[in-house]
Amino acid sequence: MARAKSRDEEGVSGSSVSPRLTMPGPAFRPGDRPDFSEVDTFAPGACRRPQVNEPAESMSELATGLVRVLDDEGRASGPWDPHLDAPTLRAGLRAMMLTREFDRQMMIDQRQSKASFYMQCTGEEAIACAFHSALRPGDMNFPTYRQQGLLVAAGYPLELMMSQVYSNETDPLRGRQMPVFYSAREYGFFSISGNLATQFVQGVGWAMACALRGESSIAASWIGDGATSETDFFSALVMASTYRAPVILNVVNNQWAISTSESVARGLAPTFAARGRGFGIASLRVDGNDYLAVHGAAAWAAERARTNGGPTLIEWVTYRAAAHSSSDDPSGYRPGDEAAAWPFGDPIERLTRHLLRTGGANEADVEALREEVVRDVRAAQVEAQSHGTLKQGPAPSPREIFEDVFKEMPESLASQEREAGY
Amino acid sequence: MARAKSRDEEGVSGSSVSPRLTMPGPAFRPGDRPDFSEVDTFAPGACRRPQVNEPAESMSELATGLVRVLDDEGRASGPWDPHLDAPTLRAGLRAMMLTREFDRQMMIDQRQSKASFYMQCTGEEAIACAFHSALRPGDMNFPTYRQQGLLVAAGYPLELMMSQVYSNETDPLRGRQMPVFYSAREYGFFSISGNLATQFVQGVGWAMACALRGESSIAASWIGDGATSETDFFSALVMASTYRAPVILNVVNNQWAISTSESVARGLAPTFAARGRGFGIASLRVDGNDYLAVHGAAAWAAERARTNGGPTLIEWVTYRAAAHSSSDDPSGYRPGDEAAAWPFGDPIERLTRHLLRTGGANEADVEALREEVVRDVRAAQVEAQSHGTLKQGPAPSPREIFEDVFKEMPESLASQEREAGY
Amino acid sequence: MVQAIRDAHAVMMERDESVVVFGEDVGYFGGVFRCTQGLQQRFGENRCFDTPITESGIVGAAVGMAAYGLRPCVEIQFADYMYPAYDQIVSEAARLRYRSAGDFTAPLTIRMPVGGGIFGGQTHSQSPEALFTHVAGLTTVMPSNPYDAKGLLISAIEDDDPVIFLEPKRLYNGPFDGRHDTGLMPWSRHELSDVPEGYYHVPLGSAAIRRPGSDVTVIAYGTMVHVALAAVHDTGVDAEVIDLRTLIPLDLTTIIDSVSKTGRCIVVHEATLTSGFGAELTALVQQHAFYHLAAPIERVTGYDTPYPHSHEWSYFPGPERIAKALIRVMQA
Amino acid sequence: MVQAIRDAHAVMMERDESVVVFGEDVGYFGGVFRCTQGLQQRFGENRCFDTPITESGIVGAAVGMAAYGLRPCVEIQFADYMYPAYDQIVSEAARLRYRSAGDFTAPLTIRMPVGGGIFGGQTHSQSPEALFTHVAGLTTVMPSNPYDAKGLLISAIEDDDPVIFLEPKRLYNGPFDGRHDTGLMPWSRHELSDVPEGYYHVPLGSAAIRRPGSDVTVIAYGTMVHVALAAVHDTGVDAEVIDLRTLIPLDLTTIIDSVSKTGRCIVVHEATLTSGFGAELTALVQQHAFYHLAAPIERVTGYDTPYPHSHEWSYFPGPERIAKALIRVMQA
Ligand SMILES: Cc1ncc(C[n+]2csc(CCOP(=O)(O)OP(=O)(O)O)c2C)c(N)n1
Ligand SMILES: Cc1ncc(C[n+]2csc(CCOP(=O)(O)OP(=O)(O)O)c2C)c(N)n1
Ligand SMILES: [Mg+2]
Ligand SMILES: [Mg+2]
Repeated sequence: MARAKSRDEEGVSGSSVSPRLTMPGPAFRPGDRPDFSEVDTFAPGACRRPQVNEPAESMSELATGLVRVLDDEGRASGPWDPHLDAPTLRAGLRAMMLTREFDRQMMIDQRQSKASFYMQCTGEEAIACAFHSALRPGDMNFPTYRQQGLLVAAGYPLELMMSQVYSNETDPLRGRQMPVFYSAREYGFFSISGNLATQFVQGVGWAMACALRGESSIAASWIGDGATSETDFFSALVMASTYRAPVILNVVNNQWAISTSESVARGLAPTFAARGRGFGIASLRVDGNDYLAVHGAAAWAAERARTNGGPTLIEWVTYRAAAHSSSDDPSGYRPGDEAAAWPFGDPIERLTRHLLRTGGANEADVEALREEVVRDVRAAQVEAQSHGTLKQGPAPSPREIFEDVFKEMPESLASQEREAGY
Repeated sequence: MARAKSRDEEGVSGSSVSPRLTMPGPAFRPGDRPDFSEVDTFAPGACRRPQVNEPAESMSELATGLVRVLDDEGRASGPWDPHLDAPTLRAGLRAMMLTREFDRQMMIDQRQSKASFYMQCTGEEAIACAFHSALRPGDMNFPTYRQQGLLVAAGYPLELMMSQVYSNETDPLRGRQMPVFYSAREYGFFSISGNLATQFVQGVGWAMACALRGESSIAASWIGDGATSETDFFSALVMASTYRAPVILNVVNNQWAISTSESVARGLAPTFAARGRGFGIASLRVDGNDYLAVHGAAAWAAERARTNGGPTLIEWVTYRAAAHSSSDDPSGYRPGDEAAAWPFGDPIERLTRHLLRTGGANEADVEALREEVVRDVRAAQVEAQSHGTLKQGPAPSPREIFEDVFKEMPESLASQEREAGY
Repeated sequence: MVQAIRDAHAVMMERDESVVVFGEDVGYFGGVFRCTQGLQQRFGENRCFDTPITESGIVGAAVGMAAYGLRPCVEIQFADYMYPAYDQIVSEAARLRYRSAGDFTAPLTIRMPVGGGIFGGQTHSQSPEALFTHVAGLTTVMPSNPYDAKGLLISAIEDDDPVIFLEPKRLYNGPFDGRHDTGLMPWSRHELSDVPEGYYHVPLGSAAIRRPGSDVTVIAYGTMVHVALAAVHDTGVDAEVIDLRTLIPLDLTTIIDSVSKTGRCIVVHEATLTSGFGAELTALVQQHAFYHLAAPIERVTGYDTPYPHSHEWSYFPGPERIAKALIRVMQA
Repeated sequence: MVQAIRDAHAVMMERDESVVVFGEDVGYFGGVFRCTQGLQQRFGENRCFDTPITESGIVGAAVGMAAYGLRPCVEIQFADYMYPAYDQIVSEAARLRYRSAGDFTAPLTIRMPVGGGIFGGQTHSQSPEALFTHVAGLTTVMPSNPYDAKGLLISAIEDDDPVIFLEPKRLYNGPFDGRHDTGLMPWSRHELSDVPEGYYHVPLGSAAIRRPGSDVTVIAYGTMVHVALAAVHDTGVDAEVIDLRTLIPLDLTTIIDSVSKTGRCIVVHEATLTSGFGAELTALVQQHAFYHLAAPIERVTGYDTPYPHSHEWSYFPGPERIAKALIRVMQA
């Protein structure tokens, strides 16, 4: 998305110079003034919405366009507008606000050593929250660490999320996983792995299982821009393409992979959605900061999958507004004001603007929501902390180290447990 | 290439049926009458030949077209005709005939237990032989087991190839490798691995090294249709795309991967060349049974790479006329007469027809060549067999087991060697 | 043994709708070693199918299917080609139950042919069992005969966690005692080739004593069981030969009982020596039977080199090498 | 130790034009652990650069570059993420010289942080050394201090074969004796933090005795060297503590000399027990020093489970567990 420095400067030269390598990088580094005026933002409403059963070949332009519904003033337009009613939109706004407040609070708690680690999704809330609202119970997400919005939108108890983050006594994962590596089968949320991309093909497998069983449930795999370079991204595309699996393949392009700009993973391709083209997979590029566009595109892809139309690859264009994680400090590799300069705005502000403009909510409603999410997070936090935080209060027993390696503990492990004496 | 059964029969259906998996397969199975009349053979001469420095986006139609020069009557036409002179063409014909005769003889020798294994490239000779003729000394191929034509065309001593196949005393690989897993650095032929696809990204690395060093040498990676599903195919595309490496990425689509049809690896994509589109890599689809088209396309891609135009992906369309290997019997999975029905003919016959038609050779010349290659192979065989075959005559010392694991043998290995007592 | 493996598949596909079988050349053709022949014809393309050549895709998809609730049983064409799937095996299948505290599990079976003896060179001969036994969460199995192959494969498919099922390819079509220059013997002349029809199982984690003896314990698995028996026969040493059958979980009791009795021990495998599973067996035996040991435990294994093509029989740890070790240990 | 690793890179990049350095976040940013900081600025983008997140691509390309004649030194961000590259390491880098009979070689260095102690859970804490030591053709190194880190990394880059260079991440910023609840100690207060400027090397394949002693031999490497020393100190046992530094090739002489003298041995590592490198060490010691051994060799290691996040310090084989083993072995 951001202009890839070296690419533009070198072009494809036909001169008789000997080859040299292109070294892609971000448009801006610390010290630069971020200026995204060259970025094509595409007009909201301009992209065609194909029938869900159209063949992928006929819509290849969507892989380099940008599906948008909301403009900067909060007006919705075009065929991708899902025409959600006001209560639904307010629920969506609430989910995004709750996600952001949750992140804010957990980040503070991490800084206070109540958790070992944390990862925010600031600026990317619309993607997970609106996507969730387009799914059905029984569908399964294979997320990365930055889709907490799926859980929040699904109504997963905040205090359980927090307990996981704190690794406390009520941590559903018994202290075994790093913070934010949730698992919640009943909420359509697959166990998160620390190894990038592995989940992407697992989601295809789950979708294949649905289809083999003749069910109309689907799967949704998730990956970041950087992780698309991992081989399991490709395995997923191959398997999905070969068997025409009912899966949505989501690429969240938030412009950064830790310190590395998305241009490094993207290479010579214009977009990540373009990757799908080589596999005959329907591919969309969508404004991920636009709640309505996300819902519209997700609903389209879900219906396509459910009606035997096969996989869809969606690139969600967004910006990672916060640090990569609590261990990261982006000031070493990007301008501090880059998030503010990002031309697609903030998803919460944009949906708020839309609601205010259309009368779906007034200022007071929004203010009430703001207070409500703070209250909810605070209440959950009190509840969760009563069960301990990383270094204080109740904690899962160290015997949990030995459980669940196998369904039944083998004698060799039982003897290690005895020796440990926990 | 061959019509994918299930795909065509199911289409992309928009009905409200619940998802089911597509199970791609070949158009024909044993018992079927192979009929390729539905295959689009494209008119020779019809494809545009872009400038070598054109951006990849502007030539995406070439990934689904088919570059051809020779028609069925041996007439050459169109912009891809490399206009090679008669001696060059005769040398090309000779290389192909020598490769086929070599294969024929080695296959017999394998059946007589002089070798443990063998793999022919029958029907695919034009690809390797013409490709070699478009390279320069210093370029490096990263081949699969089916590019023996590269070595033959390069003039690598036949008796050394045979010694490798026989694992005899003069086997350059000292009995360590299975037959046909040659290595010949001086001839631009990288050591063959048994693990599919690993070489594909190594070739990109070699090309990157050339460019980092400012040399105008290039690399050429090779892979089969089936092996494009392996993850290192993707790693290669990613690395080549990111750094715009001077590499030619060759996909030999011979319609089969052991018993599995190319449609299984290809999935929903129309061609393998289409894979390159998602990476911004120039992608061509070329008639691999057409010596002139192969040379023309290879020369184009090589020049593009040398002049900093970056990578090219080429799908060579051909047919694996023989069994997968000496261990395989294709009658269990495809009609016996499928090769004969294949609409692109035989590369040797096609170039012969061209030479006869254009006066580049007459019947007597061709007959003389035929005798010459038989003589050459026979002479090489006598020479090689004088150094032993798999189970008879001189052989590499079993001490070779312990050499070359490391540059210097560590004490632990030396003690194993001592214990072995060889 | 090929027939026994086919049988096990068929029995389980019949009993349990959730068993699906796939891999490279596994569907229409029935596998390059023919271990899945007939399954697609009998159970249909939805239960047994061909895949693209993508080991990571095969295992990755299988993990997703298994998490969903199916019981995939997949084939890797040769163990030498499992590396692209290794991440999915180690980081995913093996740890899914643990990391999700049982929210998701991975009941899948990954079959692969192992071992040399067919002039397969370095990429068709490997025995990578130690790369699995080091990974917490994996069960690792290697049968030595048709009866066990069927019974263990049924147990593997029924198991609720991932199982690595290693098939010594040299045993597919007959027992093999390491004497490569004598004719092939068919399984029909071997006592353990009598495979009952229908369902039965051999429990995971239990070893079998193939020859009781009192002087030295020989621990082996897969092909090497037969080779060890041949060496014992040649030397006339009264050795007790243990066929592990399952490497993890290990039947330590049978091993330690034996070594406590014999006071001597040899460990045999085809894989390379260093950090092979024999190292673990040696470490365990010396730990648990230290005061019974009259001689150092010897390992007879593949050398620390790739599997060399034409030198195959100079590389293979055949009966002569084992015999020498038996004699050394008895004289120590 | 971070500084020492940077230095080693810089020294070699200065001396040898063919040394190139790349990996994820390695270029502009200098690596998530900052081990390559400043190299891109100093040597330019052609010598030190960022890669896409593709471990197989990184190592695969490095193999091609190394075959060409460069000396790539690449970083895998965490050892836990090496699995996608495992095929390129095992099937390609390790076997290229062998299979081509020296026609092509793979002089590359693959660095990766290993070990726990930073609450990294199961995917930022692993110690997969045994997955390398089992592979013929690989040299495997793990330094325990800045002096060795620099000297060994220089040797690794100069080596003409592939070297796996494992960096205990818990030692990056200071020595660590396993007492996680006491404050961090900086390297500056440790004797082996004195790193000479410029070129020097520590030879591959030679161990160091960190504490001479006569009663029991403790074999360790990486972080566990410090933990072992702390345990020895706590118990007052007169142990000889060996820091292997290089696992393959192994300095067996130093080990056997020591055990022959002490008659007792403990092997310590952070990796899981079963089929860990400790098994190999145990097997070798019992083989070569059998008649000197007065007690079973004990292994003190990580449990056979994934590395559990918040239970890190209940999992880590700390000084108490080693101390108990020391006492057990002395009493045996
Ligand atoms: C296999 C693997 N390699 C490397 C890492 C280290 N790592 C964790 S997150 C990350 C960046 C991922 O970036 P992206 O995919 O864009 O996702 P984002 O963090 O932007 O959401 C890296 C390199 C890993 N977790 N797994
Ligand atoms: C990683 C890996 N998986 C599986 C195999 C087994 N195998 C060898 S050749 C082959 C088929 C390859 O087909 P294709 O790529 O089309 O090449 P072709 O044989 O047609 O030239 C397979 C599956 C292998 N060698 N390596
Ligand atoms: Mg990102
Ligand atoms: Mg093929």
